Amino acid sequence: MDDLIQVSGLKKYYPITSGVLKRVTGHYKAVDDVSFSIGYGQTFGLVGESGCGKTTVGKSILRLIEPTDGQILLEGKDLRAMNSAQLRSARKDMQIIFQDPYSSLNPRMTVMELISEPMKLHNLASGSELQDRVCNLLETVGLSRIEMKKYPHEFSGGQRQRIMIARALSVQPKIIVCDEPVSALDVSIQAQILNLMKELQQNLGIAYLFIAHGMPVVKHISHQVGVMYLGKLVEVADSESIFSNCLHPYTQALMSAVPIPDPDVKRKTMIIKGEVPNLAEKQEGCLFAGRCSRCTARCREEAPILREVESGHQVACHCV
Amino acid sequence: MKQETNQEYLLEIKDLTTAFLFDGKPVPVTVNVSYGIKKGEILGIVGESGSGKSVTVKSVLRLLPSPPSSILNGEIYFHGQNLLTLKEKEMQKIRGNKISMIFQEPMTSLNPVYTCGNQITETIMLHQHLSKEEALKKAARMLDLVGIPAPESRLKSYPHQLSGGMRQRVMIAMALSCEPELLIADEPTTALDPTIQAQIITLIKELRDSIGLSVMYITHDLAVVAEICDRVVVMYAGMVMEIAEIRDLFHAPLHPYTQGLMQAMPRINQQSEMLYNIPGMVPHATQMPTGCRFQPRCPYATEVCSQACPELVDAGDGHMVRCFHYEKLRKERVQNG
Amino acid sequence: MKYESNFRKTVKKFFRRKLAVVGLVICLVMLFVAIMGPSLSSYSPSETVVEDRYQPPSSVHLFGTDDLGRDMFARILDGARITVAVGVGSTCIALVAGTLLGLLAGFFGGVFDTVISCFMDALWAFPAIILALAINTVLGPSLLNIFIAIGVVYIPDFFRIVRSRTITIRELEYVIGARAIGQNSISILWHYVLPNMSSTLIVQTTLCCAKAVIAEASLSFLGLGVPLPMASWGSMLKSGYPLLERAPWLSLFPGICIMLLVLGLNFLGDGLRDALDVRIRDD
Amino acid sequence: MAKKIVRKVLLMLPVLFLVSIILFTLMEVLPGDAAYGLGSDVSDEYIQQFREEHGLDKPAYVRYLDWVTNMLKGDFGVSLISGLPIIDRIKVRFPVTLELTLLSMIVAVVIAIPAGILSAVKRNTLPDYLTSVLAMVGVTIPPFWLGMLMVLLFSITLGWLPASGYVELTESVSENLTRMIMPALALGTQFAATVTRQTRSAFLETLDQDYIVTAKAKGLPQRVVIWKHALRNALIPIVTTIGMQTGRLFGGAVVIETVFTLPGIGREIVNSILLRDYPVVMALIMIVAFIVIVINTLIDIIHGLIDPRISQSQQR
Repeated sequence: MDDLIQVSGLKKYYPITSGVLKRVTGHYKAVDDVSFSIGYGQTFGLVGESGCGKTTVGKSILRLIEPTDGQILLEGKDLRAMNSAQLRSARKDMQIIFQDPYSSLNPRMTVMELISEPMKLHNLASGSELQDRVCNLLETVGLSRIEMKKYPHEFSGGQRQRIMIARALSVQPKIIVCDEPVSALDVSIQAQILNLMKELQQNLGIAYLFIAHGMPVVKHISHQVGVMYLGKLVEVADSESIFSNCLHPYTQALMSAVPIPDPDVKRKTMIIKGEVPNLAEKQEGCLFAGRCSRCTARCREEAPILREVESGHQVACHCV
Repeated sequence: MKQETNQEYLLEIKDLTTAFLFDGKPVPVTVNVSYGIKKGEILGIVGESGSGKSVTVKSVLRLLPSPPSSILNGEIYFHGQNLLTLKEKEMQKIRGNKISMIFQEPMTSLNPVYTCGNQITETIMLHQHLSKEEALKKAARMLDLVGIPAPESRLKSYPHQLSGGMRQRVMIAMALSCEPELLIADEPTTALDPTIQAQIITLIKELRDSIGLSVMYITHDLAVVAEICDRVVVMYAGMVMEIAEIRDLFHAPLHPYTQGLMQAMPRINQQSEMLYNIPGMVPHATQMPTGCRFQPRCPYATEVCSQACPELVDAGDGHMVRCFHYEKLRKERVQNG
Repeated sequence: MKYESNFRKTVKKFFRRKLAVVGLVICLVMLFVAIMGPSLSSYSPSETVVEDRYQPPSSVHLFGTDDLGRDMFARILDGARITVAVGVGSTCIALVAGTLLGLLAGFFGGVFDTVISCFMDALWAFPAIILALAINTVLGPSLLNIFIAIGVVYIPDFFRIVRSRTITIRELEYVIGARAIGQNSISILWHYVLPNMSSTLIVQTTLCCAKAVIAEASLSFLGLGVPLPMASWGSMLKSGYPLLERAPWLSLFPGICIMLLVLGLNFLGDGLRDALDVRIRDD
Repeated sequence: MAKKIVRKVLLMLPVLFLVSIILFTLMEVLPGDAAYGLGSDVSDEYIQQFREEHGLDKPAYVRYLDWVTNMLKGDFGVSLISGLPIIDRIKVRFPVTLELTLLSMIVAVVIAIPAGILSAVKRNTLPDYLTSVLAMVGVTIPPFWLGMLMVLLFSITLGWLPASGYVELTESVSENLTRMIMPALALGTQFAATVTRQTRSAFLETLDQDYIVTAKAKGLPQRVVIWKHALRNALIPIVTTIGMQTGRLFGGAVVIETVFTLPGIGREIVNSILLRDYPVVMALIMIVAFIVIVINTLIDIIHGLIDPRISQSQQR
């Protein structure tokens, strides 16, 4: 019972239809058998390229997308078994912030309304107490209480992301799912938000599921990192060893693609050859096999499963 | 301040001030921007949103719609010709032929209703007066050059049938099809995944080496700059803040903004608890601070910074910087080793 | 709804457009006339003066007199009431029904959406006037039935716009975020989806009003509009048309009034479209 | 592509079914049936006989099924008033309406699309203002009133054109056209104005797209940028508008045919409603709705031809 969230065998399939009558002819496996867990006050980083299913994982955990299969335990309680009333109260413990700060806040609500809404909904505060709490939250995320009457469009991207964080914090969640929270921000603003998130974690003990496509950012903020490729987790390790000792060929390619801000370091970029397989078709073997330099006959026939190769380091590859 | 154009440069921008309409009034978004690019060089233009980096290069090809934009001041010399005074007809002979451009969004930059082949051959037939068959052959060669497998069949593809990386390659093939002297790349990899970004960067470097192309590479990512560029122009709030050779910039940045940007980046090869952060945010074009434009966010700012705007000066070896206190930064660095 | 902070910006933008202001003025004048009616004239719209038949426009009878010697100006003032009422009333019906169905279909999707959408496609397939004719015949002649007949015709217009906007907004992150904090669907529809399409609705309502005015005029012109003795501008055109050669003013003035009202509504709609366009205004 | 077309055509069926249901229900709830329209001076036996003869005594669903199956066989029933087969009347009336709508459509499209493009390309210049004002007037003027004004000017005042009547095309082309030109213009003006406005805004939107900047950056002359790169993309929303407006055209035809006393389908519908000749009303409205649905389906198919993204199977 030491984990806050335990995800096992999470699947999300979308039916593929074809023909005049739109018969279901197959499934698009957006997320296929993903398992991981997040401890209290920990950050689990989820990296992968666009279309790898990382956002679907994030939303499925909150049941914002209904998973096809799998188990999601929040402090031992099965979220998928909950009815809508139970789920509503469970949502107090889980919040989400999004990538695009421009579309993630209702443009017709003031900052006060935005931040107080979750608290009102869960009957956490009312009247002047509500007002005080909103002020405190604004201060916590580095905004002043004068901003309370303003609307989202009067703020810059970074400030909006702060409002979003304050809104998420208002119900004192145990975990926040962060879906690319800094990808749309400028470098200098990105650093401010990352620092804020780290501070909040230290002070409040919140856990994060941090979803991003940029390796450096994920590595900076996460304790543990999971790498996704085409709906599957291919490698999970703590953030230090994923950088210094990554084992999966895809992770290695991903790492080598990260530009290093030092003109004297000449990295060797591993260029991934070959086409991304079409997930709409039935796939045999390892999904990365067609693009992998170390591919063997076994890789083409048998899909590797995620297994522990070192303490706390899991890889899904036959060659490791 | 008018002088002879610098012979060293293939293209030179001088004192370019471009304005946009805000509430009906023209407000400058770039102020007295001056820099040049040498033959065979990859010049990086770095800055955050609102720095005016993209506006400047679009002014070079005169691609900004007017209104709302207008060029208030400045010259852009290409082979001794001022592009800003050319007739539209003459400008058309330069665009896509001598200078070409690729854009940030490969998804929307290709016309969805025509095949890639159609769009590439169109340029070739226009500028090189080749027949349809010859143009198709050349287009296939170009696709091959940018690393697209099975080029003949790809020519018949529509843009929506290609992935983002492929589309950007098609854009590059199209841009290079008339052997231009200069390629302007406006955030060409920002919308792409890291592994695709690495491929495109490698491709551009190879092209520079193999066909001696000059590239103006616009990006907000200093790490990408370190990968690909020979020289860098750092812009902030519509002004050039620093111009330096790549090593000088990374080892000895002289502008507090450049220094801040470098420290604010999370690095994959370093572990740090907290990142340095530049306080505040980029000012809007209509609300520029007095004096130095970076002064409200600058840790080195003094009285003088809010009173006057510093000039872009040579701090030695062609390292240009726009700051009153660059000597102080240099000294600090020497002290810290 | 919460416009307060955007309000001034929008108003400023609106008033910067001359045509929009012209449209607003026309609409306000028409509304005023419709409310005040014949009391603005010294003549009665129904008083027949046999010796004053077929008087051309003059200082005595501003818009002339008709075949029964009634003052056309007074009649037009009287007709404004009917025309404006039909325009507003039927638009309200279309607005409420179309929006409600569109919201539900777009938000919940599924079988409900398929059925309603198909039904709306079917309604859409009837040319407007013909459908209104048919409904009006079924319901029988009365003012309320004209509201309904024309209102039903324009339900698909609202339905389509609201449904597609709802589908767009439904996928926006702030709506997903609202579900993440535990908001229920009704609350999301009311507080998140509806307010964010209000500008679209306002514009569409204005333009629909213009269409309804023309539809009413057409129906009345065919003799299937408002029942006698009520007279809208459309039915005045009907009675004026056979006398086109003898007394063209009987056909001119009601027509000009209809066109003016429709023009005003269109100017207003276009002005609002520009002023409210969130995409342009935001950042 | 073929599959998509088949699918589109099949999708017409449920809509057609619903149209027939709506229509039948509307006629069903009408106060009194056709026998009611015979007047009060006929005997009860006659009414009874009349009802049996026309199957009015059968339950509603049986009559619905009869109606639909007969229609599928091409039998639209007989008029209650004249006792003649409706199909004969359709054969006479339909060409008139078809000529009227086609004529106004052609006039409109030929003028509207170039005008819209001109307006967009020369934005904020005199030609743009002129086009925009004309288009606005065209949108706001009630078509039947425009017809009346034309009659007043060209027939009554100038005496150039006949105000009413119809001469068949096969009889005399010139006579036919002199009688059709005013109705076609009156009907087509609103259509043309709407298409002009849509063309203008679609073009402005297209000219804002990234690929237009790309085309300019390639050094293409303005002419190629507009006629090659912008036109085909802008056509997509324009075609939609044309499709939607066609439905309105048929509605407008009802009124215009009354103004110019043309013996078309529209006037026939109005007359039949007034005479409570419901089989005729139902048959005619069904045909008009069918045409509108077919046109909308055609528009969908044309979309696929213009836009390769629609016609080819989606790839992820």
